Amino acid sequence: MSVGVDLTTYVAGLKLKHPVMNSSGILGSTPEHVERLFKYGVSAVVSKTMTKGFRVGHEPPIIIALEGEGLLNSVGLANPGISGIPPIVRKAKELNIPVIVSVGGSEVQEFIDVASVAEESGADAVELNLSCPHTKGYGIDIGSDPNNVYEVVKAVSSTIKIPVLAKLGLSDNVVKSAGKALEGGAKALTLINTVKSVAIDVFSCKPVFKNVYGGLSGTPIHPIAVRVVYDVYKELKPEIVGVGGVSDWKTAAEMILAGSSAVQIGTAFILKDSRKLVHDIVEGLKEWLIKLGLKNICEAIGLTHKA
Amino acid sequence: MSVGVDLTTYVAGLKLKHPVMNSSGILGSTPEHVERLFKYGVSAVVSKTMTKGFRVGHEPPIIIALEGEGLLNSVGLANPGISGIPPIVRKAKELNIPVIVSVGGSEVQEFIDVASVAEESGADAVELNLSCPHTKGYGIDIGSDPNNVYEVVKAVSSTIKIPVLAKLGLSDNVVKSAGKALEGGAKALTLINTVKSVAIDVFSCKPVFKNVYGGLSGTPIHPIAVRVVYDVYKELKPEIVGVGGVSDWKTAAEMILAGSSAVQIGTAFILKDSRKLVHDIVEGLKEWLIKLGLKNICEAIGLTHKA
Amino acid sequence: MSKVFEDVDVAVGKCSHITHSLNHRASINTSSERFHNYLLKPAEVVSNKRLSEGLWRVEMRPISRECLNDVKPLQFFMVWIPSSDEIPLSVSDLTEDTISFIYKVRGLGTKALSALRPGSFVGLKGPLGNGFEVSYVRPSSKALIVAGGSGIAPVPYLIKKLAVANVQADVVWGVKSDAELFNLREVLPDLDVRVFTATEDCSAGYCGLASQLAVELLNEYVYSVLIAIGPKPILRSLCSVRLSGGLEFYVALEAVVKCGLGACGSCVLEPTDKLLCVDGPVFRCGDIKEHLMKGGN
Amino acid sequence: MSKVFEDVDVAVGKCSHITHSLNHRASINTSSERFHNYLLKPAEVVSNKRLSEGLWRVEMRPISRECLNDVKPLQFFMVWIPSSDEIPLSVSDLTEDTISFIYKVRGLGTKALSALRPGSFVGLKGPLGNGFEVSYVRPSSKALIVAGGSGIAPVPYLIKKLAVANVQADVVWGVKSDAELFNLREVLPDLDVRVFTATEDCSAGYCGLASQLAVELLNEYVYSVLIAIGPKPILRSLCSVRLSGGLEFYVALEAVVKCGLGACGSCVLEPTDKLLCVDGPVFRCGDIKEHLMKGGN
Ligand SMILES: Cc1cc2nc3c(=O)[nH]c(=O)nc-3n(C[C@H](O)[C@H](O)[C@H](O)COP(=O)(O)OP(=O)(O)OC[C@H]3O[C@@H](n4cnc5c(N)ncnc54)[C@H](O)[C@@H]3O)c2cc1C
Ligand SMILES: Cc1cc2nc3c(=O)[nH]c(=O)nc-3n(C[C@H](O)[C@H](O)[C@H](O)COP(=O)(O)OP(=O)(O)OC[C@H]3O[C@@H](n4cnc5c(N)ncnc54)[C@H](O)[C@@H]3O)c2cc1C
Ligand SMILES: Cc1cc2nc3c(=O)[nH]c(=O)nc-3n(C[C@H](O)[C@H](O)[C@H](O)COP(=O)(O)O)c2cc1C
Ligand SMILES: Cc1cc2nc3c(=O)[nH]c(=O)nc-3n(C[C@H](O)[C@H](O)[C@H](O)COP(=O)(O)O)c2cc1C
Ligand code: FES
Ligand code: FES
Repeated sequence: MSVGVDLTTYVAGLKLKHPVMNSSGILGSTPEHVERLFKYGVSAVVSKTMTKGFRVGHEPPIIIALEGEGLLNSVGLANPGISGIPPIVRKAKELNIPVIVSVGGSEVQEFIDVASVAEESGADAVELNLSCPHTKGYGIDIGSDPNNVYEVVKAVSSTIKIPVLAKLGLSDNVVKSAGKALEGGAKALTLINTVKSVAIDVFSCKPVFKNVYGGLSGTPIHPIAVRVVYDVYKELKPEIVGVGGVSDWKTAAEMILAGSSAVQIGTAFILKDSRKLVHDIVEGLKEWLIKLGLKNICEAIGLTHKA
Repeated sequence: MSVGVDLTTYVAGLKLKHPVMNSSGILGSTPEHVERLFKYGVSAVVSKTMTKGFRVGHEPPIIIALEGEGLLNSVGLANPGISGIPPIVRKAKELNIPVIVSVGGSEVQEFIDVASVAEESGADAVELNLSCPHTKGYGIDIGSDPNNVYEVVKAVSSTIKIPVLAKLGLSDNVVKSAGKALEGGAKALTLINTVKSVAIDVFSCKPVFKNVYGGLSGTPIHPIAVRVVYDVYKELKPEIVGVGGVSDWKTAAEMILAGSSAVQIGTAFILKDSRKLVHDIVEGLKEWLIKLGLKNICEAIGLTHKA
Repeated sequence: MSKVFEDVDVAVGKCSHITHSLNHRASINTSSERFHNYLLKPAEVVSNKRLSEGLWRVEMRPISRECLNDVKPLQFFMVWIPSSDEIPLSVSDLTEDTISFIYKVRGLGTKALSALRPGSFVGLKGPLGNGFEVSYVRPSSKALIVAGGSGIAPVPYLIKKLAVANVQADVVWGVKSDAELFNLREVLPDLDVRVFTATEDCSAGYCGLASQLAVELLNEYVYSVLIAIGPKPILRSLCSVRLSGGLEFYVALEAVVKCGLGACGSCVLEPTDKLLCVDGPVFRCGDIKEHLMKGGN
Repeated sequence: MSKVFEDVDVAVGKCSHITHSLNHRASINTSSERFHNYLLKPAEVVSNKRLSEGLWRVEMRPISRECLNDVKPLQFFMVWIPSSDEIPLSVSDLTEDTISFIYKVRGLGTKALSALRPGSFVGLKGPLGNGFEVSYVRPSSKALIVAGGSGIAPVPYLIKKLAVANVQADVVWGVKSDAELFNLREVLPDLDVRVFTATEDCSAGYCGLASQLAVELLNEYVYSVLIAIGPKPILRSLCSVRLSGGLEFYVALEAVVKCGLGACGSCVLEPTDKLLCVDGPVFRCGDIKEHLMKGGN
């Protein structure tokens, strides 16, 4: 039935056989994780955000589910550090799947150092995490200031040759930050990260996370993420990877119509059957394109702005 | 069982027999609406946001439900204008229930004019809507700039004598805006409004709202709202009315622990059985206080910060 | 006039189990069911045809069939016509996988709807409101349905459901002029139903108002229930009819429905605090008398 | 050693229906069920007592009973101790409205747990992981359970569930020294079960390792299934036992579980890509051999 429909898409110069990747932070810290993500059927593997040194992250609880099909996480950027990058990239190469290394840092030099290791290891691209909402100094603090965004993206883009994606979160200035990221040399934008939130247990009267803050993800943030993608695409027409509450072909299609060239999935891999999810989305997108009378997914990217 | 537990709470000098009000925009435009809200069991009635002139609002669709127990609305501040205020206040007086008139405007003078009518009509307080996310020039555009917030609140507070509440929405500067509102004379803060979002229909490829943007409310925004209440309380310890995804006693309790002296409910009145909701929350809160060994709700306000 | 209403009230009092059931109907079973009804569900237009002057019929196939379960007669959907409007329309008919609406072209929304070709997509929010619970009508009895103008829209599905409950229906359909009429059997091929038409300009059928013809039928035949759908004046005058015996009077009202969810208050039935979109559109006469007695359309 | 595993694989091949069922078990029925398991559910501590040197038992009453439905033996909960930690603990027993855990005080989390008084509140996330499906064990057969140290924690509930399925259990419980032992009948008053204890320091019961004692029993009696719970070395050596006949070997592993939801990857069972928290903690020996063969604890 879906013969002749082409889901091939392009992001930051990478050719992807379909638009569905994992989002950073869902596994992605070890070669075994990469293998598992590969089995989930993603078109590219995105690593956990890597910082220069090993980070143990926050103490558990690190993730809780919330009513409304959401997750709240306060993982605290636990990651193996740069020494973890080469084994991941090697495994991806072995599996013949594009790999994007997510890069974190608390200052410009750290971003450069980690991104350089990614490049040396053979990563296909890096995604700069400028938007983690629950790790002080490592995320949204940077991303909500357009000038910081420019500085980091510019510094990394001028140091490495592989494509740079900038991952931004919800902020008043997100469209401005997006513009600055592109100006700084980002080939594509990943939108959005989790949204800063708090959960309190009403019996112990304590915040659930020791660190108090968590990042909200999944279905609850989907309409917010679509809004950010819509606004950034409308203003700047860049290549966008849409993230936030993608959990089926419909939510993926919505992201694509709003302006995404590809999508990433985090929460749905946890709350749904991760082994079927990508397959179901890919098949659903094919049938959808047929229903719309389109031959390939590229025609659907940003279509809402054109109609 | 719940004998001896006291739910009386105080907001901006108003004494409320329990902490549950409706939020602005759920009915509240006519005396009949007030009567209905009264039957829902709220401790105070909050009017629909009133502007100086009558506003027809956006064309339908104006509200849709979204996966994750949320609503998206783009009502566009439809309201009868200032002539609608006296009948509402009169009806509330007749029913012997405190009434807070929500005041909207696109410039300082409009806020002053509407608030003055509310005062003259006998309203118990006004709530300045500085945070509507889907009506250009009427909301979040004002509220995300702390200086604008100060200007509007100050102007209204110096003109009228009844207490002024400032309703703020999610923005990078919400804590700063909160501080400015208090500085400007607000007696309490209402936090938060809906969150700017977009929904796209994947078959017609069109945004669901003609106006594109809608405000997300209900369960999806609850952890975000709790975060804002938590942050503002932590920084400023003001009186707060917590709004956003309150749908049962637990979500109400979470708001209270985070720092709310009262809560407002919008979406849950629509998605749940509106005639039972307040009663169930009030009873649930009583049992909860007993379980915690507290005698009155005031002891629970902001408790998470104290423990 | 209030006396008449009181009589109706008394008649109602006799069937207190029905009154109770009605109140019960007012609350949708579960909030998750309600929630599902409130989602915007895509549907594809299958056909869209003119039936008579001003009246059209559109048939749609929802992408997912779920929203077609448990639809009661006189419930409605908010029909979203992308880029133009969202309007309330009563369910006119249901099949396994399609839903039909009969509508009168009035303004922008209905005009845009009439312009949709097969293959177009719309969005459906519903079923909304309280429908008419046919199971509360005494089996083997007869129902009189009185429709004014486009009030005919929900009648086919209502008759169908009454027939399933073993209640036979007579229909009075009143219009201004015969150009508005179409053959009800076109949309109702299989049903055994008597249709009495009335035109105000005497161009066809009974010469006069639907309500007048209805009163004549009420005097002639025995009905257990009367259901009137249409402009407020028709409903008002029928609710004032004074009859002995156990006849139950129901009316299906219209109002400005903007959200359909009980939020915006546009559909409030002044001077009551009832909301048409969640408490209606069907009411027992006695429950809505203050509203009917208040003039206007 | 790999030869041994292959033999086990062959034995498994004979029961391909079981293999299939096992795989099937790996997917939780519906995503909404999964979702509910992942919510943090408040519970009140009912009692919290020391059983022996280092081992404690805590009983909790969840505010809502729902999370106690359909808990399988060897499933676990993430137990949140407010302001201190969240740790994985296997279900030790269930009543109508309470859940118990047996735990060894090791570090901060378990220390904080042991300090909780009745009336304190905790949060429970679960049931998580795949449990042991007792219905797949041949009724009227016998099971051998081998527990090392705090591996005894899930044994009471496992025995209880096996008994319901008409499977009788023998338990081998190995500890370093008799101070760790407590009388299993304290927590299992009603069950007919034989408990064989082994101490490494020969201070009580069998003198030696639990795995050695288990092998002796396997030679002496006929069992249809062996379930080993405890430190990796015990599991590794039991999985290497070579036996003829249809004996099924299961092991319940431990790993660092930080999220319990398959997100963080901390519990990956290297060098495989299996995650203990969603694919385990119970596995058939043959399915996890690469991990067991890799050294370490
Ligand atoms: C619960 C409910 C069920 C309904 N079911 C049906 C149905 O099955 N078939 C059908 O044809 N109509 C039905 N209606 C009426 C229908 O919703 C309106 O005709 C429609 O909304 C008009 O939309 P529009 O954009 O075309 O007209 P607008 O541009 O909104 O209005 C155009 C003109 O029509 C007038 N108008 C608007 N609504 C009505 C009305 N309800 N009655 C009389 N005049 C009106 C306006 O005052 C205006 O003059 C129903 C209404 C309700 C509340
Ligand atoms: C699925 C699963 C089920 C479990 N069920 C039980 C149970 O029912 N009863 C029980 O007592 N324990 C059980 N455990 C182990 C238990 O989770 C740990 O003992 C606990 O997390 C330790 O937390 P802590 O904060 O006290 O110690 P930490 O401060 O985390 O660690 C203290 C010391 O103990 C060591 N340690 C930590 N975890 C383990 C472990 N699993 N085994 C051996 N040493 C460890 C650490 O390396 C460290 O040296 C289970 C583990 C898993 C994965
Ligand atoms: C458990 C978890 C860990 C995450 N870790 C990271 C991370 O390391 N780096 C990052 O850029 N985003 C991280 N995120 C955010 C996701 O990549 C994604 O932006 C967000 O979850 C929204 O997508 P979703 O709704 O599909 O989950 C994490 C999200 C979750 C749920
Ligand atoms: C249909 C609708 C209309 C609203 N109209 C207004 C309004 O006029 N003024 C205002 O301040 N907030 C308005 N709001 C926002 C609510 O008052 C409230 O801040 C928000 O919905 C979050 O609360 P909830 O999750 O309980 O709905 C509206 C919300 C909804 C859903
Ligand atoms: S149409 Fe909005 S309340 Fe009825
Ligand atoms: S504990 Fe996080 S994936 Fe298993």
